[in-house]
Amino acid sequence: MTRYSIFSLARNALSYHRNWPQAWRSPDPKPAYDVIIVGGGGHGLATAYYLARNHGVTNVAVLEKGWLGGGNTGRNTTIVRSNYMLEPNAHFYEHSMKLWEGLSQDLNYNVMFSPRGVVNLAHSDGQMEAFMRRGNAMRLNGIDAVLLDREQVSQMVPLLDCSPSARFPVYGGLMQPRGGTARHDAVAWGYARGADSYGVDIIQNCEVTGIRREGGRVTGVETTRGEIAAAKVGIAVAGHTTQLCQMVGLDAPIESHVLQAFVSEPIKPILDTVVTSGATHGYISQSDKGELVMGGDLDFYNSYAQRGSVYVVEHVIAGLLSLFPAFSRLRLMRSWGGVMDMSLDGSPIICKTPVDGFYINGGWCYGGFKATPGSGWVFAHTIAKDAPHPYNEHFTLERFSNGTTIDEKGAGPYAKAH
Amino acid sequence: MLEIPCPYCGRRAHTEFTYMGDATVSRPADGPEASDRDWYEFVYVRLNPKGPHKELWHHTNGCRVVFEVSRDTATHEITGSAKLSDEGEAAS
Amino acid sequence: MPETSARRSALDGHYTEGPVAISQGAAAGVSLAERRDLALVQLDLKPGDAEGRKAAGALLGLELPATPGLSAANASGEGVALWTGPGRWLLGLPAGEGKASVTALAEALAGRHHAVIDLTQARTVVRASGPRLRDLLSKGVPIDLHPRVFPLGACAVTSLAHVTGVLHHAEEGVIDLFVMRSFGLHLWEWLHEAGEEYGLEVLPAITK
Amino acid sequence: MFMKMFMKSGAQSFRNGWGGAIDRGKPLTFIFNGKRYQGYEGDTLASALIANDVHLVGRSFKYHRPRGIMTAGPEEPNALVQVGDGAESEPNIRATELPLRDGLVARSQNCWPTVEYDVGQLTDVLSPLFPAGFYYKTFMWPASMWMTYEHRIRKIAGMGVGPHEPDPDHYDHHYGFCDVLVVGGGPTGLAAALTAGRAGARVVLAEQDRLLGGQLLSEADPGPRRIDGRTVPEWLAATTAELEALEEVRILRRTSAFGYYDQNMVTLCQHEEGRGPGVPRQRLHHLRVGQVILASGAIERPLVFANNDRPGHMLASAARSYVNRFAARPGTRAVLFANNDGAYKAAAEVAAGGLQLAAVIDLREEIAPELAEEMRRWGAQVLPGHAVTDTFGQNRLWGVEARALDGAGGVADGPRHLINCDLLLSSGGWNPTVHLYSHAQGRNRFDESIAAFVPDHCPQAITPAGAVTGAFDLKSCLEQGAEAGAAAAQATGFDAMVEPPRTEADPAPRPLKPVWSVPLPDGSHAKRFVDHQDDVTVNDVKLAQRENFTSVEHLKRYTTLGMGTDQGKTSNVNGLGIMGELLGRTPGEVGTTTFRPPYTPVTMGAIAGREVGAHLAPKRRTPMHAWHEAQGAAFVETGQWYRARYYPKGGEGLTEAARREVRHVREVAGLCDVSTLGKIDIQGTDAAEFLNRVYVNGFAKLPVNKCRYGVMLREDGIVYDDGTTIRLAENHFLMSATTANAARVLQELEFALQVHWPELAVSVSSTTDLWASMSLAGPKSRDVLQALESDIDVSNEAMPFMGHAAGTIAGIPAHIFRISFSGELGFELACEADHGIALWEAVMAAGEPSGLEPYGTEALGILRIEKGHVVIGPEINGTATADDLGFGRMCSTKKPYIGHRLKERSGLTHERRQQLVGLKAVDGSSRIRAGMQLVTNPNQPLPMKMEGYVASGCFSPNLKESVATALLEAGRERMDEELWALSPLHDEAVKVRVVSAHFIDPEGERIRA
Ligand SMILES: Cc1cc2nc3c(=O)[nH]c(=O)nc-3n(C[C@H](O)[C@H](O)[C@H](O)COP(=O)(O)OP(=O)(O)OC[C@H]3O[C@@H](n4cnc5c(N)ncnc54)[C@H](O)[C@@H]3O)c2cc1C
Ligand SMILES: NC(=O)c1ccc[n+]([C@@H]2O[C@H](COP(=O)([O-])OP(=O)(O)OC[C@H]3O[C@@H](n4cnc5c(N)ncnc54)[C@H](O)[C@@H]3O)[C@@H](O)[C@H]2O)c1
Ligand SMILES: Cc1cc2nc3c(=O)[nH]c(=O)nc-3n(C[C@H](O)[C@H](O)[C@H](O)COP(=O)(O)O)c2cc1C
Ligand SMILES: [Zn+2]
Repeated sequence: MTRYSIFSLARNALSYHRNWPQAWRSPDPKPAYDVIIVGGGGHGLATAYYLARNHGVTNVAVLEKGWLGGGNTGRNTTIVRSNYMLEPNAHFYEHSMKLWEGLSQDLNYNVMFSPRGVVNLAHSDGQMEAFMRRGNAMRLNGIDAVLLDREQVSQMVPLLDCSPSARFPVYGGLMQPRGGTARHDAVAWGYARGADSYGVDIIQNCEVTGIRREGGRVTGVETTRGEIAAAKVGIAVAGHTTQLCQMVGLDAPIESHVLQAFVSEPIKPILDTVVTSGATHGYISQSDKGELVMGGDLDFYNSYAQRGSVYVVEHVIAGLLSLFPAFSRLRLMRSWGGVMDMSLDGSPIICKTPVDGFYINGGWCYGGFKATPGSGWVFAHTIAKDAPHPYNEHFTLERFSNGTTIDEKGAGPYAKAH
Repeated sequence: MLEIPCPYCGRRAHTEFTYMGDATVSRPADGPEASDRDWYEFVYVRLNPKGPHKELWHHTNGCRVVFEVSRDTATHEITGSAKLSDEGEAAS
Repeated sequence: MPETSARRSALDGHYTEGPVAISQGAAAGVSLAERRDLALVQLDLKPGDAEGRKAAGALLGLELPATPGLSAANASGEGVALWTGPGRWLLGLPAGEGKASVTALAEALAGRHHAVIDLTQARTVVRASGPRLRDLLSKGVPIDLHPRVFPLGACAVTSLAHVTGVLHHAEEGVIDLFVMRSFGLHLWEWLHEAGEEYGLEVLPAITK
Repeated sequence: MFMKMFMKSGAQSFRNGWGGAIDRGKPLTFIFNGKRYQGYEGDTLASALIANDVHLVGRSFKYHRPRGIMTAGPEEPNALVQVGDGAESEPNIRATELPLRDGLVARSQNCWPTVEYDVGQLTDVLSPLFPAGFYYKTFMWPASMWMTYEHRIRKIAGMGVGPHEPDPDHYDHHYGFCDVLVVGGGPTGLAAALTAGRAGARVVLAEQDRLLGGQLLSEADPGPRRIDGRTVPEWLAATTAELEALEEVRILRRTSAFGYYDQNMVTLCQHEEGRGPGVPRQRLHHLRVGQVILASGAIERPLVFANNDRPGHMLASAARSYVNRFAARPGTRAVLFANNDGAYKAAAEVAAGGLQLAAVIDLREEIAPELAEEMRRWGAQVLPGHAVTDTFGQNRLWGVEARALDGAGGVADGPRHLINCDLLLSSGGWNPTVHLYSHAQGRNRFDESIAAFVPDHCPQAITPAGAVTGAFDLKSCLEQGAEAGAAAAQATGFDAMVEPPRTEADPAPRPLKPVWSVPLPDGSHAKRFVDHQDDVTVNDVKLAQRENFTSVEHLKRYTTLGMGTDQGKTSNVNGLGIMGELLGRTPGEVGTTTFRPPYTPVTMGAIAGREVGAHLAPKRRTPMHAWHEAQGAAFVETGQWYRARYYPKGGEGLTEAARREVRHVREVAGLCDVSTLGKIDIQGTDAAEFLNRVYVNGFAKLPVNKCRYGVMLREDGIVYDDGTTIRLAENHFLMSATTANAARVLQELEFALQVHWPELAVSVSSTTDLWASMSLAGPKSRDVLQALESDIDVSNEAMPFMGHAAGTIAGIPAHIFRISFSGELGFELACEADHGIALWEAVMAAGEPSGLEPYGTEALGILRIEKGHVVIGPEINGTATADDLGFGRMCSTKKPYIGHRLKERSGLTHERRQQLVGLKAVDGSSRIRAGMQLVTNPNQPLPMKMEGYVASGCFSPNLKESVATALLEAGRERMDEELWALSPLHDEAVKVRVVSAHFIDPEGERIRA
């Protein structure tokens, strides 16, 4: 692998950038691998990378039905945080956060992780109290959290309407200073390049259509590019988790819903932190290129269509403009959707399954981008060791039947509520 | 924005409705004849198909009826809707 | 009844008769008036109970519409029934007749499933008319109000200014708007603001 | 011979004295980059600048290269300006679309200090270091520095400047319906609208431009073209007049159809600025359409060649438009560079408009002799089989180099033609405007004959017609339009006749020659821009291919091709064409990226509509709202309701007022508005059975006129809601639900009745709005009631705790319920809403001798904590079971109810679950805040073991100490244990003792007094 640096950039400039190698190869699939990862999103690629890097398992293929990073990894609002209250989530996401902090260097790929702070706004005393509960739990779990009053929020986010007469007045906020954003595409590409450098085969335009089993054990996959054998198959297919599970006869407590996101036209820096508001159903940050990147509620119906209703866009933007009345004259440039794997308690599922050799990574709802490094890390561990890592031991399938669900919001067994 | 065909009120903007999920799950019997597994599946397991889906919608800003819609989750095409029981008046 | 028992409309204190935002001499695009001349009774039957429908209709002097989207009026025009759901009607009756009608209907329907509630004070009703009425309503009503689709006599339960509303095409070009009382003032303010560009006129509240 | 031309610029010195759809009688003054200019009504900012010979308009995104005006429409990648100042300022406005208005102030953006001398230009010099995606390869060391790099990068990136003050304007939404929507008011759209409109269909014709006519507006006037025997302007006027006269036809000008959604819904943004009071700046239409006719035309495609971004490089059709429609000459001496016949017409008309035509350079070896002849007649040198291989100029083009091509796609050894010009017209063919078709899930196919993507098939009711289908001659456009209009009218139930407007057929053009990028001569490393806005060059595409970013989607994201405000309208197809060549694939095989709404950028204000800011959500008011207001109450919103939070006296703040009110309730009596609690009327012979199924406790045996507290679970066994239900008659109950959940509880009840138990004869209905409810509480509350004129006996015997009676109070028909949330002797009074204030005032008056005072929700909150009552949120937190909250024994074992099965799961029944307890501060006074976490040892290392959390806390004015409710692991077994409540957020640690949560009157003596 050619190392990237300012020097390699300068050197290549002299040859008009004609000598850069491929960031990853596009090999034809081999007949058999030790491990097949289905899904070339951030999670699948990170899993392959850590299988090779942490566990020395390099005879690995990542099978992606389209172009890599084209799933939710390529369409999310890139918020990275670990501000969780419940212990299983807190420890897992904090592990992920720590990986983010060194990811560019580890991958030798600038993923532009930008810990610019994530501010969650409270619009009532009740929300302030809920934030105190969460923030205190974070702090006692060793995660950074700061409680802000209205004045502090207003100083940090000057364009925010903090007047008491607002329809949903800002009471204060909970901030995670280490939270921020990262460049979504770079995460996929950086992991792909890293995994490739260990010899992992990344195979695009290769849809898994079936999973072969013998005597209850996984033996390989059927794909649009032929059959490929493997002793272990791990899936990281986000919105398509149910389909892959059904290929081995497993039920999944997951529904696929569409979540939209949108960007404004690019403008000069105007917003330096990530701001989210539950009461007005929106979140917003500004990308390095200058667009305001925004998102909010689900569309609230099952969908695999990667696009949603304009009504939701209107609703989310109305909420955001109520917070930021100065953004009203800016213009929306593009909107799109992604297919969310909404687990029925809002927390992920990363586990081995009753089917030998079949491993699940899914149920990310709208928070899986920030999980990417941690998810790859523990999923690789689970696959390599055939046993969970301490950070994912609670993210089982059984928790739904035995009542140990991890319901951060207390929203209940409704996909659309999380 | 979807347009949901209420079997009573006709086609309406989906903002009038509340989505109530998969129409094919049914509540198990309350007695011992239903297993724990049945109950678990009723609450947690969804077929979540990519393609034709039967689902329930509640006409919240409307006639307040819960009815079944056949919608393709991959294309959002709606092929029909039906009342849950025949007792009601016809939409004629 | 003592003085203090005077009824208050949800619009009390916010009801200013006269033109609103109309330039001198121009005609109002939309006219608004609160209807205080109505008793409102909600009648529930078992959906599909044709006999019950007949019995109640006979009492009211009209045929309860079985078809969604329709209303029916009695001979005097003082009683109207709006279809608001399967087996459910909102009855508009002359003011003061609410409680008596509840009793009478309950008696007429004894022995069959029914629920009758006097909702007179649970709703705010605004009568709206004028050449720009459709334009104004189209800002907050997601259904088609073109006369080809929403003719005289049509009614619909739908959203109105982001709350649940019932619309009734009561007279040619006149639409009655029903919302929950707690949203009455919201609707009123919304109509004023959304209607500003068309020129509004608030008429005296309708009483009888 | 080869020298930089000197041009004199004066007031509209490049404006022709004839022709054009501008009103010379209405001069308009505007300021651009601080200089004052004049234009005319009918101009765009771009045409006015051109008339004033201003060509340097902006700077590019990455390299800050000087850029001019390239197009005459919404596809413009370059001429983006900052318009207005202060709160009204708007960035990134396309000068080519902006109607000129008097006093308009605009300036170039993304440049400093001026557009002529921009220091950012340095990036162009250093550009070898900044190929596509360079930022992924560097700025990584040291790790801590990224935030510093990022800060710089963010400043350099971005384009215009967003306003920093609230938008002073307002916007509106509109729901519309029609039989036929025609998108595009060009000849095709006009023919379609006319045909459908004449048939009687409800037609909406949407055109983003101010004028109807589309490409016809760029026809030479006077010109030879006749439609239905009329000149083009005459035909347009007559057609517009006829459409306007049709009652069911609505014309929306300056309205862009920007999104196509499911079930044939199209969203449109209409610009309405400056039309009187109350008129919104822009209006967003949601149009539900029977049949859509897509007559959106086509957008010309520039050619990609060396230094093709200098101000003065313009689409041939744009130059034609400036000359014909705006009577503005975009230069003095033009060169045409093209690969198709259509551009010759543009060149000829530009020449007819008063420009010299220096040369025609055609990529094709063969040109139709008559076209070549015509060009020569205009004085042009004609160079078939040639290409522009370089251009010259800094802030304005002053010349081009043309060379012959060899047969193998390279530059031939041959003479260099250096041609002096200040305008370079380029045309690489036309791309049909298929955006909306794609939003509608239509599929496009690559049509080799025009080398562009055209609509193929679509699941929605949309019919493309005219240039969008690749039909580029007027006759076919008019015919297709009329046919589509008739078919759409027929499909929506109208009889329609196909009578297309008649015009002469154009001679069939010779095939165009697609050349996605013009080769560079050996040794040249000049930039060839594909995406002018985001500065994506041919070399960037090549780099992407080399590094294996070969999918179009990777190409787009790696190079940012097509990701600017123009979304690649002039660049995407060129880019994928180049990638196709590198991969040996046809453009059809490479495919396009996904088209997404909006088609052109839409103001976020318009998307939000009128319901923003204070109007974001409807406000719900109780019947007594006006009374609270008059008393100066402070309000708080809960689930849309505005509730009186406290009634300050003197200069009291929240805490003092609430404590006073609490004490007053416990010591005297208080009156609180509780009308916001949900009321659900439940009737039917199975009503009791129904309640039995939805509450954990039994209701079947509840006597008439008695109330009972009930708890509801979700199906997963977790507590969902609680409230008191009264049996009014054998088959008639009135349920109350929490303010927050009321709407959903009703919905769940309806769901259960319709889906699970349709056999039950029960009707449910919300009657929340019917009732004005007030809670009278305190030791003197009975005295207050007894002072009222009433026929209801409120003695303990006649109305024990949980009793009910109806009668009149002060002449008002009313109910009294003996229930209490505060734990005091209490009564809830309810009457119908219109009498609410009257009843409230009567009670207040009757209470005066006893000292009755109103209290708000803040006091209510403290009272309930003192009593240990649980509420939604802090205690009913979505994860607690009935047993956790102390309702275990309430749960019936004799009947099933919602949630009864799954609540038995092992995870919900083990003994270490968090259970409801009370806490008191060991020192009596330290504040126990809601949200504190409970630990046994505050000095243990992180992460700490958390035993539970404080749900609600307050200083009890009655007990004069800090009390709290908490959910604590195995809490009920831990009475009297001492723990620490920690709030690291506040840097607080409080030693607490576990106690029962019923702090006040645990035996319920007061409540039953
Ligand atoms: C609009 C939006 C906003 C979001 N915002 C945030 C945010 O701010 N912060 C955050 O942390 N998270 C956010 N998320 C969630 C986050 O994007 C995802 O959870 C995360 O990216 C999932 O990564 P993944 O690798 O699991 O899935 P994906 O990136 O979706 O990858 C799964 C891949 O599997 C492939 N695949 C599916 N089926 C098959 C098959 N049969 N064979 C082969 N391949 C298959 C898919 O093509 C896809 O490429 C957001 C999501 C969306 C849609
Ligand atoms: N010489 C050539 O090669 C060539 C090529 C293409 C077109 N043409 C000519 O152009 C004309 C084509 O006629 P036509 O009517 O099909 O196209 P048109 O380009 O004349 O009209 C299309 C109209 O649609 C509008 N529009 C596009 N998208 C819109 C949207 N989303 N919302 C609102 N408005 C939108 C445009 O502003 C334009 O006015 C014919 O006269 C044809 O000869 C010539
Ligand atoms: C964080 C983020 C920033 C984006 N910024 C832009 C942008 O500046 N310009 C643009 O055209 N699209 C932008 N997009 C959207 C993509 O173009 C694209 O819509 C998205 O990746 C989904 O893919 P699809 O539309 O091809 O389905 C952005 C997407 C994300 C996730
Ligand atoms: Zn309905």
